[in-house]
Amino acid sequence: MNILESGHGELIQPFDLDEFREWNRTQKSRKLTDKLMTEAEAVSRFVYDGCYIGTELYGTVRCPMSLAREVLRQGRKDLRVCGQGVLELDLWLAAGIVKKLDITYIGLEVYGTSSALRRAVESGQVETCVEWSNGSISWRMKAAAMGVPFIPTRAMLGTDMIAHSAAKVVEDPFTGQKVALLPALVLDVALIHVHRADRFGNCQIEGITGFAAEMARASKRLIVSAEEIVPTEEIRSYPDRTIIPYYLVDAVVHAPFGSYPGEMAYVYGRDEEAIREWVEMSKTAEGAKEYLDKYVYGLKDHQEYLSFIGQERLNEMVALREKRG
Amino acid sequence: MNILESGHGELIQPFDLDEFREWNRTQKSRKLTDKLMTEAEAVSRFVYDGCYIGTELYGTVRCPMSLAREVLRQGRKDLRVCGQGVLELDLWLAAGIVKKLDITYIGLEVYGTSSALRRAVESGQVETCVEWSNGSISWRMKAAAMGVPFIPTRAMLGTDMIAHSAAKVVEDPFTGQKVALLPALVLDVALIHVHRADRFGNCQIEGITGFAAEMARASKRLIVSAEEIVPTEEIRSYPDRTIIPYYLVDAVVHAPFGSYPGEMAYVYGRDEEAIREWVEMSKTAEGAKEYLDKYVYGLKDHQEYLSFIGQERLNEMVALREKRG
Amino acid sequence: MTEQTYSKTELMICVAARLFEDSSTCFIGTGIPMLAAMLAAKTTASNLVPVFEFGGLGAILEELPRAVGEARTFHKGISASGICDTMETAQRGFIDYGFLGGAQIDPYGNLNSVVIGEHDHPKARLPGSGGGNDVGSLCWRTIAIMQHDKRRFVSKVDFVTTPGYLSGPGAREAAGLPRSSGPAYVVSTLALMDYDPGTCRMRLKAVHPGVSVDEVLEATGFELSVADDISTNPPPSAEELRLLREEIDPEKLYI
Amino acid sequence: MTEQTYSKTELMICVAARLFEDSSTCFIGTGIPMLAAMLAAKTTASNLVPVFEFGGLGAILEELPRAVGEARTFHKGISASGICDTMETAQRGFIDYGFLGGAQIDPYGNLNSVVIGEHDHPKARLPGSGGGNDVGSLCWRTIAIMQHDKRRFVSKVDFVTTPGYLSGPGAREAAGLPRSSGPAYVVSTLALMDYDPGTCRMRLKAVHPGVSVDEVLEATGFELSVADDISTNPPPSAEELRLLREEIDPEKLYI
Repeated sequence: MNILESGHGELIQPFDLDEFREWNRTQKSRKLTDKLMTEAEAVSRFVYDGCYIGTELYGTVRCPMSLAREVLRQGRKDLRVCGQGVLELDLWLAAGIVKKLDITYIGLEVYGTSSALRRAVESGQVETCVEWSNGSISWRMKAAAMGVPFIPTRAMLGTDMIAHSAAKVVEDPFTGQKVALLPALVLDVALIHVHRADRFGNCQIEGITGFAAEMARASKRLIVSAEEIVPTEEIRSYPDRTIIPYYLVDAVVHAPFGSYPGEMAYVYGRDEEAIREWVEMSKTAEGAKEYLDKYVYGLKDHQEYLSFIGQERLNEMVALREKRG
Repeated sequence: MNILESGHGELIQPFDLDEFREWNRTQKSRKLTDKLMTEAEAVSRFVYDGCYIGTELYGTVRCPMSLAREVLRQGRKDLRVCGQGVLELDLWLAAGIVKKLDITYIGLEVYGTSSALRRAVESGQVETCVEWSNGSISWRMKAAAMGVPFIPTRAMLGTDMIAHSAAKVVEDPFTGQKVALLPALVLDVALIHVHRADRFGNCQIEGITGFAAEMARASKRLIVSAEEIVPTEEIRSYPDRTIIPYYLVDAVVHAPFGSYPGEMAYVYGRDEEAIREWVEMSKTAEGAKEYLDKYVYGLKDHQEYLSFIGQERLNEMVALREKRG
Repeated sequence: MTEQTYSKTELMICVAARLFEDSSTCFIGTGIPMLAAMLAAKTTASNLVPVFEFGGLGAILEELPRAVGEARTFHKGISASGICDTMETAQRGFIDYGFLGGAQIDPYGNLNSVVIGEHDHPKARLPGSGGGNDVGSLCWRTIAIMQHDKRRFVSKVDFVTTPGYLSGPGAREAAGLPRSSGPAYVVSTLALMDYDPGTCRMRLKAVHPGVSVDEVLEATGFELSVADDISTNPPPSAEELRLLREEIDPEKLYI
Repeated sequence: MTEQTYSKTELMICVAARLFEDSSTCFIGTGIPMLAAMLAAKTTASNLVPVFEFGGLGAILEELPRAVGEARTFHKGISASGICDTMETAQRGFIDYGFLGGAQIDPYGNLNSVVIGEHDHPKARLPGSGGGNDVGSLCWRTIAIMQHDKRRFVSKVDFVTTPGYLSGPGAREAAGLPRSSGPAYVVSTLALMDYDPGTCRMRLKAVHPGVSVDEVLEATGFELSVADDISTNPPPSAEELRLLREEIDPEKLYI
């Protein structure tokens, strides 16, 4: 099982599984303790300058937007960030707080490429872009979630992705098949928004689960925001719906409309007009700054943000929600 | 990434991922076709002499007992079988239809070791026992389910398990950590019992899911039995509850009390007395034969089996079921 | 019957929609593929099984999804799981077609969506692979949808993000990519291309109505062979246009 | 207060139960560990988090589970997932203790549950590893529960199914097993043993009431050192016995 090729992209978050085990043994309590706190408390306690951070799912879908805005408000910087992003990572890039990227996709989907990404990377403000596919980055988290150093895949092979990643190509010792090995990704901090959680951090999600299960298990610190805080009895009645058990969670934030202007399946739809506002304003650095001042820095917390948006507009989004059967 | 150690256990089900892909492309229809059939039809169409077969979960918990009995009735033989078993594999071993085992655990749990296993292995009737842990065999299915040739683990290391398995020990090329590589396991046939399915094979399970998701995805043929057949609209109202999508499924069998004398979470409890009857009778080859004649060969199908058990007894088991909240 | 006018985009959607095989599983990305899939589902491929990256499979497409994770991607769906399950389903050989885009494509169907220029000092930073590399690696066949001009149809892409046939026959297998997989078609604003099975190079198969073969060759930055049986794509039918305008994209997000 | 009589099994359960640390995650196998966990949860470890192999975590143990997958293992539980999730949770370092059994144990705590005799021509075929190897490999500390006699406490097990300290200090780490993990205790029908941190060999820590040190040494097939602070395990209290007999195993499956 010789190494046939090694990517020369930086492994911007090196890992040590025994150290991760030790962390999980000593830093993650098995006690059911009340972890309910505000965005401000959670971010101030667990997000730090230079940390390796990730968000799930992404900007227009079940994304922890209230936490993403709080990270900006508290002036965190030099972040090393993984993954795909629409809106949330765009805001961070526009604000200049991202130093390194394990990038898969940052763009505006329907509305095309991201001007904020272009400015941040082309100016050299983002120092490094290491390339992965959406599948690969998820599998890297899955490897960490499984407690193993790597996962093989048949993606990435034969392309320039391998060279600009930190993957390695080897021959499978069982069949001789060439496969790419993806190194485990252990995040310092993860931000995940869910439908409901109890005060201890037990979480349920409706609809697609993206990579919430994997990211929650691959992170040293996990801040969960939830549309609704429920009694633990509700969790215990449906233990088969728990996607994130409490012992993985460090902070629980009650954030109704936490994914706005994105959507939350079965709760509210996305605000197309609000998304377009960012698309337009982010085309220039000045416009992006103006947007950030208006929607982030100028508002002291999520409560004030929601008041600024207004209940009427939020109600319109509720009317647009997906309905069961 | 040199191979440090290679198990000399037989890889009793060699695999080729491209061949598995080709199978999944050509032999598994994407059409929503009615797959509802009886145990007899399903077993006669998809289970064959010498096939590599597995069951999920296990004899006393959500196990496809009506299918396991039908495999016996149809006289299938020389089976190569994986995994853990209580009752179901015990019946097969007692009947002498198992030729090779990827064994993890075969025993009677509370009631101790399995006499049927001892007789079958010590007499040489079972030709080969390749050793795996419960975790390892599940990860082997998970590898196949992921479409990759192997999965690493930190289990199995340092013990005689490696030598008597088909695993390999290598050095992780990222950290130098020693890990065991578990080869993917692609089953010829899998039998899984679920709470509900539609006619096309979309399945939901309540409570723990054991290794149903992994096994369903790791098998060339999948026979599902279900307590209840539901309209597809119910599936489509809760797509987030689908654990096995229809395209993985070849046959859907309506089998109320399909797990009896084992339990089905939230539907019925297990029949302790019925389990004890097997424990006692299986202590001798003669007793086991008598049991098989009485409960398997002497009854023509699952319907007749249930009549023989009697509604009253089944109702008692329903009363014992786990209840939500 | 009078002839209707239509846009290049509408035509491209119709040509792409007609490529969907009924009762096949199709990995659908954001944008044109979503419109094409909806049109196909309402016309020639009513049993199409749409698959979306973050977990939606078998949705009934009543309203146009605008993102690969939104609830419309699992509306009345068969299953709503996660990205690992979806990508592994593709890796196991269960996804028949994948729809792709990119900033550049080369004669072997390799796509670039990472950078224009040098990777570490790019002239233009593009969004990145997203699911593109996974789709191009793991689905059985891929269909690329592209604007047709010399800047996009190039002899060598600046960065191979998504594998086409790489350097030609046998190259995918040699790299470890799944056997018998690879690009099937390119639908552009000018024409429909397939690949020569002998050389794995792109080949002009059918021009759009009103477009000449020379126009296509002129807009292509590499030598494009021409199929013997080259034809002209039928224009959008009245019904196709009605569906697109009234049912699929009434808000005119794309058309 | 009159002294109550109790069985060897009841005593073993009580001694094991007292080892449970409150607010720890414990991987519980079938049998005695289930009774011990329930007793601990009702006495000194009310915040114990039981983990069962096939997916149950954090159950409230109101009725004795008889199998590691039955509904009682996730009754009012925190989560009900699957075996991969459980084993991976252990592999990530989230499971503090694991309870184990076996047919043979050696001085380093290695356990055999595969065969007596030669693997390919066994004198006795045992059930196999089950989750045993995973628990012994991946949990932080393990506690073995054993009948105490010379056939079971042997200098060399016929087959190393579940790793203890393997051949001694450093051997687990050298084999690739997780750092700082390994056996903590053995609870037998005669005594409680721990391991000498210097040699990783089993050491007699406390005898059961009415059992002499010599009796234990005599029943052990290898040289067993004796801890300096050797003590006697307190007998089951009246409350422990009441809980065991009335609440935990009223059907007398085990006691």
